[in-house]
Amino acid sequence: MARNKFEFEEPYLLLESKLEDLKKLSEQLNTDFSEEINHIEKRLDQMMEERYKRLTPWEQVLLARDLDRPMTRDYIRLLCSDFIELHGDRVYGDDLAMVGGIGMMGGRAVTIIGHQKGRNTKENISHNFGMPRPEGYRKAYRLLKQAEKFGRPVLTFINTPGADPGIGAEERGQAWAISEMLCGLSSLRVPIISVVTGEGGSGGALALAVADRIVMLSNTVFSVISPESCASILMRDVKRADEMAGHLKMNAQALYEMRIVDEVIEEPARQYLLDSPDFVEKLKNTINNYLDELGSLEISKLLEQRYSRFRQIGQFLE
Amino acid sequence: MARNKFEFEEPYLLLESKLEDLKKLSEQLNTDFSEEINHIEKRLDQMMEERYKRLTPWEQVLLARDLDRPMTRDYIRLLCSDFIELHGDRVYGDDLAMVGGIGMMGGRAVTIIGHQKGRNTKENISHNFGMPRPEGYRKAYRLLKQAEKFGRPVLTFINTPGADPGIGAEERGQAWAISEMLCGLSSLRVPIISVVTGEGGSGGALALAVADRIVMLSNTVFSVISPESCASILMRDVKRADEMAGHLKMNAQALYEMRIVDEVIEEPARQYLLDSPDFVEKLKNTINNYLDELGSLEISKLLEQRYSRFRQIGQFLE
Amino acid sequence: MFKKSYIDISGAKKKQAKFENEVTFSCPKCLTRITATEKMQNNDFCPKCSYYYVTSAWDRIHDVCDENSFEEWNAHIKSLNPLNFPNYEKKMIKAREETGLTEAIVTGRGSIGGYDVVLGAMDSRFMMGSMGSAVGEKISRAMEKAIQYSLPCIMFSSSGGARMQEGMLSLMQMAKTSASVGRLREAGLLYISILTHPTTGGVTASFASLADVIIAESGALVGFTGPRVIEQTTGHVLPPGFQRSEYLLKHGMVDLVQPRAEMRSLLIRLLNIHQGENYGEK
Amino acid sequence: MFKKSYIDISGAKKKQAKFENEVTFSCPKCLTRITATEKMQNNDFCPKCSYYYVTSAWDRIHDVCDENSFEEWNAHIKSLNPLNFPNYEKKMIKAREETGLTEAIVTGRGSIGGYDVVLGAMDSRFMMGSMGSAVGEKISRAMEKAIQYSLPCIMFSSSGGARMQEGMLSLMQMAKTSASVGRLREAGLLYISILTHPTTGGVTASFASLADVIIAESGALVGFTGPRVIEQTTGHVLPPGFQRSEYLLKHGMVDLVQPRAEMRSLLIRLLNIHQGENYGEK
Ligand SMILES: [Zn+2]
Ligand SMILES: [Zn+2]
Repeated sequence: MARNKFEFEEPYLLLESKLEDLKKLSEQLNTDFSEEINHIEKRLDQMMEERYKRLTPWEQVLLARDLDRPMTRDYIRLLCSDFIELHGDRVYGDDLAMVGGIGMMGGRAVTIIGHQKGRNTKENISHNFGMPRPEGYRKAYRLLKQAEKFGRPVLTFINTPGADPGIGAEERGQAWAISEMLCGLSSLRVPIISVVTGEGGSGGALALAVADRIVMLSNTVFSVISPESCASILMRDVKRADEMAGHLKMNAQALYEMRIVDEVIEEPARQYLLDSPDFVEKLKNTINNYLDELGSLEISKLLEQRYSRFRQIGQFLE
Repeated sequence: MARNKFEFEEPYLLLESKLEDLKKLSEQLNTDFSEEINHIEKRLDQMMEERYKRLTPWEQVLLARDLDRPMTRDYIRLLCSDFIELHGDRVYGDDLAMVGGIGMMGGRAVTIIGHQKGRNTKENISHNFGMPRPEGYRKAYRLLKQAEKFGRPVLTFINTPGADPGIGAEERGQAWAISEMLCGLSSLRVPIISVVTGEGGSGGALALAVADRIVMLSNTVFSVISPESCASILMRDVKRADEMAGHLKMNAQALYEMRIVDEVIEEPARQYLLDSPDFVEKLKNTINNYLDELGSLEISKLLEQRYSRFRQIGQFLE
Repeated sequence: MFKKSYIDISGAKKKQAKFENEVTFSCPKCLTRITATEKMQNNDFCPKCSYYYVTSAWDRIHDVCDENSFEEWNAHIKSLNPLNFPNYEKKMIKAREETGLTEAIVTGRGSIGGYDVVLGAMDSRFMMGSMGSAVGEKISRAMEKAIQYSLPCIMFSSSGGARMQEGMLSLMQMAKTSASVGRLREAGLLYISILTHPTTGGVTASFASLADVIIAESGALVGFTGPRVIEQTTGHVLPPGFQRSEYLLKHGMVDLVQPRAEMRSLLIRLLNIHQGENYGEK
Repeated sequence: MFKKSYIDISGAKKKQAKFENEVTFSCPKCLTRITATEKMQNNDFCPKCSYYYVTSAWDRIHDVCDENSFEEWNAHIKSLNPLNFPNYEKKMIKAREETGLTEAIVTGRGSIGGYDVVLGAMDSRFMMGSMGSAVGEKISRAMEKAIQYSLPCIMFSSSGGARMQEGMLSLMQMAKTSASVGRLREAGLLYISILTHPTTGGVTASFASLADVIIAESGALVGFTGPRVIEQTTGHVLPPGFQRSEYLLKHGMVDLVQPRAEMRSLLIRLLNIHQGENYGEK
């Protein structure tokens, strides 16, 4: 599955289509330009790969939001030999923007929680575009406490524009549900690993990111505010979002340099991620290595390290 | 405040009104029957007191349901020098059929939770006739966990027809909210004393009665089902409720004999309870003595005793 | 966490094979005939008129347990008539004769896909599966045994609620069984509750809704107040599907809705995931 | 649990006396004149047009603390511009000049009715009370001090959310302060949060909603998403009173709604009830 829809790809795609024309014409004329065409095609691939290495922060925002990226359920299918999705907050509802459950991952029982977007409009409506409501966080909290009870490590997959900004979500205490997640994760007595798999939108994403290790895929972002909102508040001009995407230092590499995240996993260019054996292996190894490492720690040590991890974030003058 | 509305009181009240007529007539005739009238009045009072001692189970149901009885907030005012009502379940709402908060009771900090009915139709609608919805139990649960955190003993006051039987209550997990109360109270690490102050209606009442000591006032009831529902299910005749009230052994004395409750506090007849100094003193002493006694136990011992208290209830053939 | 003898992930298949001798049933309400397989696949509801063929406690136990693995406990415990409630004894004798059971629940120990478990199954044919002293006692004893042997506990519910003929003794079984779940929780053991048609009142509001994993059988009616009482009290017409499993799932009250035919394989998978501790307290 | 010097239940009266010299204010929006007493009694809203006279951090501290009892901590902590975000320094300098504060929160130790407490008060005049690295650091330090001295902790919130100019460093202050509340909880200390007008975003969704007792000041707007964003995103007209204190109370999110004038006396009563342990673990 190639992604063929980003503006920066257009000149390359245009060239690609011209080459197609050329192929067809050469067939009609019964001549053979295949050697030349192959050569150009190779060069084109190379150029696009290179272009993917020079993505602007804004282009990375667009890639992070791509609905063709693998979502939480795709990662679950990839990682788990068996998985049982569990539902409900026991209080109000079952939020499909947040999925979670328990499964076996290479002989290891794990609890997995993550945001879930849809791939088309109908799916997106039922998943509320990956924007959890309070019941989503409360379901997640319930599953976390169970992971703790049974000593299961927790994986979270983050990909959300943010928490749902609706009236009902406010009525039912969106802020309260998120803060309990932040506090609950900070003292949860099992290892927690978070992977940002797309868009890490503000508090709604952070609620799954209070972890012992945070991993980002190379074309994902994590931000205090969407660049559009930032531009509209500070510049009163939503069109300057691309500019803000740079200022906010929200892409994976910038956050790795700021030591907010522990690792960036390189994404293959122009390929459905889970079709790339290299990517899949790297992801699996990263998760398993971290789980091995964290699992060997005493719980008190683990909690101490998790506390100081977040405690030390911030730059100020004393 | 005298209670003047029960059917069994009618012959006495009729006699009382005749005496009033007699007094007026004697005044008009300028004669003095006061000695005779006083004598009859005394005898009448005596007879009514005696009648109150021979109440049928059904009459006790009616007395237990009387809206002129003191409610939870009245007991709080009586017992606490300072009290702060706390609100909300942090999830969905604030249920006025269940009130709760923290206060000072003779130098002792306590958490108090109880059902609250209204005294008139308007009040009763806002208090939902004392029938809690799930948010009421969830507020109570939250306050209980705080009592545990701060080592405050818990008092509960029970007076409810039962949990709310509405669609919304089902939607939001009435059964789930009640069962968490039952389980939560059974392992709460502070002393718990329950006082049945009126109607103890089924699961909705039991949710506040998993306690170390259960006290009932003499004209209160506690039952697995209302006598009306019982009659309508078993006899297909709601009018046989009075008969069922006897069969169900739901009044205070019967439950004391069955060792379901620890103590029955005698109510003065025909008097607003809190106007009776004897009653007030007895209630205060009972609560304080139990708190002293339970407070001196180690927590593990307290929990062990609470568990066996409920564990041993039941009669069966082995 | 608990003993694992062998794993049989293909557990469900065993049960399907069992139904190849195709007994057929005739619906007592609409006379539609169905095979045993069809009946099970439709979770014991008549596909035409939704009549419910009651599933007995032993059916449920045989559905999920490995063959000949179940050992019953406390079969001898019987209710008394402590309040001298009129007609109670008569009803109990009738229920015993009709069901061959001594009480509305069967409890014991068995294995499911090789995993040892403590298991209880209620039987709604016995006085509507109501919970009196005997039922409560058997549940609490089963949970205490689970703690003693460090085994997971599985309860199939099916009940009209507390048994009114035992008055407050019945109501208090809610507190008793809930306190026993509290002990299961403290012991860190897995507890799975399976809500089957119908489960209401005191059972839903006590041990049945306190589990780690709550499964509702497809189509089951589960709630606190029964639908007829709600209609009578509130005067409202109940929405379609009200209090049915799928409705409970939507409202966040159960983890999963599962057809009866696949219950065994789901339990095996759950037991498999919970079989070991990866990161217990150190 | 914590040191009690003396009890002054009549605490609120002290403050009322203070306003007898009757300064008057003129509403910048509708020009209505009110006295200082009236202004406080109306929780700093203009009684005519609902304009909000901002209450400074120091006003709040003086409102509730015993005279001369407050000792500021970490007054020197200042934000940097770690992302080199355009115009951030300029805005901070302006905020410092206008408010005389170094940051959007003042923290320290004081006494309230004789009860020693750790206290923090945000100031919405300083860059809308937004939480960046410095604000988060001061909150976490204050909570850690509360643990060190076994004191109750009280936080007045007033904030537009995380400070976007510090990017993810700001967002992470939500996690940092929430983790510090986790430590307060473990230590078993009393934590009271007072939500004042306006509190939204990252502050509501972290330390401010995690308290044992949550008080909303009368009339305050408190929520996660701000009302304008909700209207723009959903296209719905917001119901009257939406996200105001009384609405929060009705929806179960706060324990109490309290007018500013009575905050001190309420805090004294709360501290009094929490002063001792009756039945601690034995
Ligand atoms: Zn049929
Ligand atoms: Zn004005």
